[in-house]
Amino acid sequence: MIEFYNVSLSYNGKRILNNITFRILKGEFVYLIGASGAGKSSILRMIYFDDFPDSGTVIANQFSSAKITAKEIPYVRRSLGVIFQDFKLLPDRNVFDNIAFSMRVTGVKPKEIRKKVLRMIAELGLGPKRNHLPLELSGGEQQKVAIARALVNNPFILLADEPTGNLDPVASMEILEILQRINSRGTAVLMATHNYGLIKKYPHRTMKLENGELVEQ
Amino acid sequence: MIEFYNVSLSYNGKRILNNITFRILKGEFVYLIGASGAGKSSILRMIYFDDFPDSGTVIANQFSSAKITAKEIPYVRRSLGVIFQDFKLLPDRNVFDNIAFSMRVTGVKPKEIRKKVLRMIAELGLGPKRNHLPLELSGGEQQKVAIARALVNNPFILLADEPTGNLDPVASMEILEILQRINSRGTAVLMATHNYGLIKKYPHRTMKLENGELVEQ
Amino acid sequence: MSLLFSIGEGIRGMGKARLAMTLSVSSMILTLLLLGSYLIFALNLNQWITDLREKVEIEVFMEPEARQTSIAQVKQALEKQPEIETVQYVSKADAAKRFEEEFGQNIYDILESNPLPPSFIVQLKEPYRSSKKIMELAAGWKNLPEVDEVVYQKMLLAALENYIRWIQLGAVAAGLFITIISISLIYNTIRLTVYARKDMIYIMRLVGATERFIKRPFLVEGLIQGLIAAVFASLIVFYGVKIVKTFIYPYITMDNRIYVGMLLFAVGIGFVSAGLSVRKYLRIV
Amino acid sequence: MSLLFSIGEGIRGMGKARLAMTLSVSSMILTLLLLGSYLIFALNLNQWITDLREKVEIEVFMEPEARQTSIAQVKQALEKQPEIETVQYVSKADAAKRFEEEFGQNIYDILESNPLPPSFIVQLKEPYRSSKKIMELAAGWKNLPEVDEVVYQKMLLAALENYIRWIQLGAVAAGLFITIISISLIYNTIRLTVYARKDMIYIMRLVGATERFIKRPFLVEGLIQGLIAAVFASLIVFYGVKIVKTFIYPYITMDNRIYVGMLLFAVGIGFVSAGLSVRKYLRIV
Ligand SMILES: Nc1ncnc2c1ncn2[C@@H]1O[C@H](COP(=O)(O)OP(=O)(O)OP(=O)(O)O)[C@@H](O)[C@H]1O
Ligand SMILES: Nc1ncnc2c1ncn2[C@@H]1O[C@H](COP(=O)(O)OP(=O)(O)OP(=O)(O)O)[C@@H](O)[C@H]1O
Ligand SMILES: [Mg+2]
Ligand SMILES: [Mg+2]
Repeated sequence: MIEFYNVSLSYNGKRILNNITFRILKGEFVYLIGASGAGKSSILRMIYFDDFPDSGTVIANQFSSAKITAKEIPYVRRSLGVIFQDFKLLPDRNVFDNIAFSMRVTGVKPKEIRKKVLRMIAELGLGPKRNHLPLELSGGEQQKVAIARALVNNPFILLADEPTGNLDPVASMEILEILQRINSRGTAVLMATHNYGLIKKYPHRTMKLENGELVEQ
Repeated sequence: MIEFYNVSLSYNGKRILNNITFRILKGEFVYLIGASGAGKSSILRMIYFDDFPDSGTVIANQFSSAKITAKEIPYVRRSLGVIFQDFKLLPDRNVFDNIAFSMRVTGVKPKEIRKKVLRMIAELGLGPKRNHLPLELSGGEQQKVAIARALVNNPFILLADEPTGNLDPVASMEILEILQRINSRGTAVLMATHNYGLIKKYPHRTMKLENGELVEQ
Repeated sequence: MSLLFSIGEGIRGMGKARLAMTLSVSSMILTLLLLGSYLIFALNLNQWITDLREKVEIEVFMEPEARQTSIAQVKQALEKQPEIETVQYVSKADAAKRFEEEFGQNIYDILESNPLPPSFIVQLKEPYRSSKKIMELAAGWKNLPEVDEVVYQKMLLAALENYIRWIQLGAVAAGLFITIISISLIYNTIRLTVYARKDMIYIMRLVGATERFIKRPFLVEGLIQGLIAAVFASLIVFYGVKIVKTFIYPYITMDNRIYVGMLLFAVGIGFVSAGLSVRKYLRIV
Repeated sequence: MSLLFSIGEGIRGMGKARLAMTLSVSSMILTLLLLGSYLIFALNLNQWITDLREKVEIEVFMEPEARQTSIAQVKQALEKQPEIETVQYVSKADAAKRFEEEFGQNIYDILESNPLPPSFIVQLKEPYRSSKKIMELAAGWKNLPEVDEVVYQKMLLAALENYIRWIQLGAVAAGLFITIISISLIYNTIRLTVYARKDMIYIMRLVGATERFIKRPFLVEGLIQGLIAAVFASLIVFYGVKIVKTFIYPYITMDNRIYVGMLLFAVGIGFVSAGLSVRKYLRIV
């Protein structure tokens, strides 16, 4: 599913990731931890090809960072579900349309979209907020919309970047339950998080970034 | 310092806060907890007069929501330090300038600004990121900048909205230590958070929002 | 269906960015008004020039004592000529009248007989009103019986032709200039409205939208902006022309193709500008 | 010091929003070019009209056999008149030449003596070249000794005055129109550049910036944009005029006040537009 071979990454000449190699298999659930600025989001960014390694290769869903073309990138991204750390909601669309957008992109029939989006909204308890714009949502509600958008397409792989940072413990556990469930249906999950409590409660393989190196725990 | 008298707030006819009354004294440290969408951020917003109650009165730093004029608002805001849940950094300014901005606004001398901002940057470990734009920072780093900006003016009151949502446990504890320290120097702190672990570790008066009502715990 | 969706998205996008759209469409209207006014000006200038050239006349002077048969013969010859629009005969008596107008003296006060020759005033059809053609014709007419001289306002005509050439050159230059300015202004404006939404374009890309999917609503938007602007500009021009015609200058000429031109121009530039503007934000790292 | 800071902030703001600034300044340049071209056109039109009116002449015809003393007397009288620019004497011989040019006949071929009168061709100074003034003067000159008639191109003059009035009216209308369009276009453009930064303005307000503090850098920015645009537009106009003068139309008139005008216009509109545009985002809930 996802493979990193000797991946290094620098910004402005400062090396963030140093020769990182790992592999996430179909259906795996993996935590990615590490201090602020360790490079967790950077690893995720390379998986959805918004960033490219300085050296080494990233392979996501059969596509290699060395060979992928600009035309192919949108199609890889559709097969991934990404929960962005800063949500990245479209500010001019309401909750329904934000979630629906990632399905519309793939050309799903409107009826099908409606059905699935409404189910997702219900599952995350966003029902009363259906027509709110992102600005009219609380932080946690925005985060839930971001989660819903990532999940609605039934992705092969879910990349979750700090998905519970704005959620209360109860909501966080609910989200983890959802992630567990979709994982059990075969979706691989890579989740960057600072919430060690959750890791303890839902233990899975955990990778830790430290000084640009990856340590399995 | 801060007083809420029978404050009610609705959005689109839906009541979020229902007759809330409380008071935060000089030098107090208060946690504000509650589920996602309970109204924590809304309470803070009314304190910095970005929102006004439908009924009841909010008093912050002697200014009352009933009487404050548009001209006075900037001056109240300067006496508060606000850590926004979504950071609200200026996207076109680097770390230094973002932190300095809230001092420049008050007309402090450039030399003084430089000294204090650099001290703040060092204290939060943002030294190497001094010249980064917000987009070139990790989530946690952005959060630290938001914290630094709120603290640099030595505010009378600090309003912290989920200030550790993007920080690892170690960094979170460091931030709490900083908040404790400035609190002990007389700054009142009102912190909205979901991190019950922190509350346990640094216990203080805790207010919980539930169904629009405030419950002291 | 996907196209319908793009149209829907385009319209929704305009609704969401209402202020930007209002500014952009109103700038387009202003630009179109500029262009439309220029076109009307050019049209009327052309009309004026045509009217002016109508005043170019050739005088064919007969011998002072030419016989009536010769005069009739010359008249017939002139009228047969396909280049000629009108022929007007000026008798000796008419000439005497002209003399009095010109020199303030009745010729019969000075002389007992009228020495002035009869003549024909000839006006050519539009395409033949050039110095070159006139010179050619004049040479032929000189050989007609008892024709003494063929006179025309050589200087005036030359001056006119000279001026007209300058004026037309100036008008074409102004037209080009205004067109280029219009295109650039509309492009800049639309580009700014797209620029204000560059973050949204980035988010769409991150969620897996293809270039085409992102681009299309913007193209639709550019097209609709052009359409709206053209309609408003046409209405303003229409009533503007009406007002000018009624209260100021009743001879104003208008051509409906100007409306069509504005529409095609606006829609075309709107579409192309939107396309070019979005492209800049679609380039994947 | 705070002002210096604002200037610094204005410049930095422009640096950060480089694309928006480039688009905005280039739209301003285009608009200024439009305005500048119009001003140059108006200036030259005015020059042409002045030149044309210079061609208005009055002919004072003497009696055909007027005495030399009368002629000298009339000449003196005319030359004394303060309204007169030049007086040119046309003798009987000159008149004969004109006759031949006009009617294609040598007058001595027809008659043994020359019946044509001597005359004066009078040109008035610029401010007196109106039908009204001419009529007034003509009435007086008629009473001079042995003056037969005072003739001038009544029709031409009337036509000219009529046309000139229309042309001037048209030019003023066009000027107003272009000015309004220019102002609106620049306002719209600057408003769009501010619109793109409305979130930043909101953040600044949240952090405790006063209206003035937020507004000032935008004002500085508007001012600088106007300045840069005016400089570029002036350079283009300067070289444009030079090229036209060299290669196309050597008589082109230019006035340095046009540069000053463009500068003041651009800086003024830039400043005011920026101020108005920011204000919309400063309104506190
Ligand atoms: N565009 C950029 N230019 C320069 N430096 C960058 C850029 N993007 C990220 N960085 C730096 O790379 C490092 C890794 O960032 P990343 O976002 O991957 O961290 P992270 O592990 O996700 O941290 P957090 O837990 O705070 O989100 C950070 O120090 C950040 O400052
Ligand atoms: N502008 C608005 N228009 C409509 N509803 C709004 C608006 N702003 C906030 N709300 C609603 O008000 C409620 C309270 O929001 P608030 O941001 O105060 O919650 P919160 O307690 O901070 O939640 P979180 O922990 O998720 O940040 C939410 O349900 C939100 O959807
Ligand atoms: Mg991160
Ligand atoms: Mg909140």
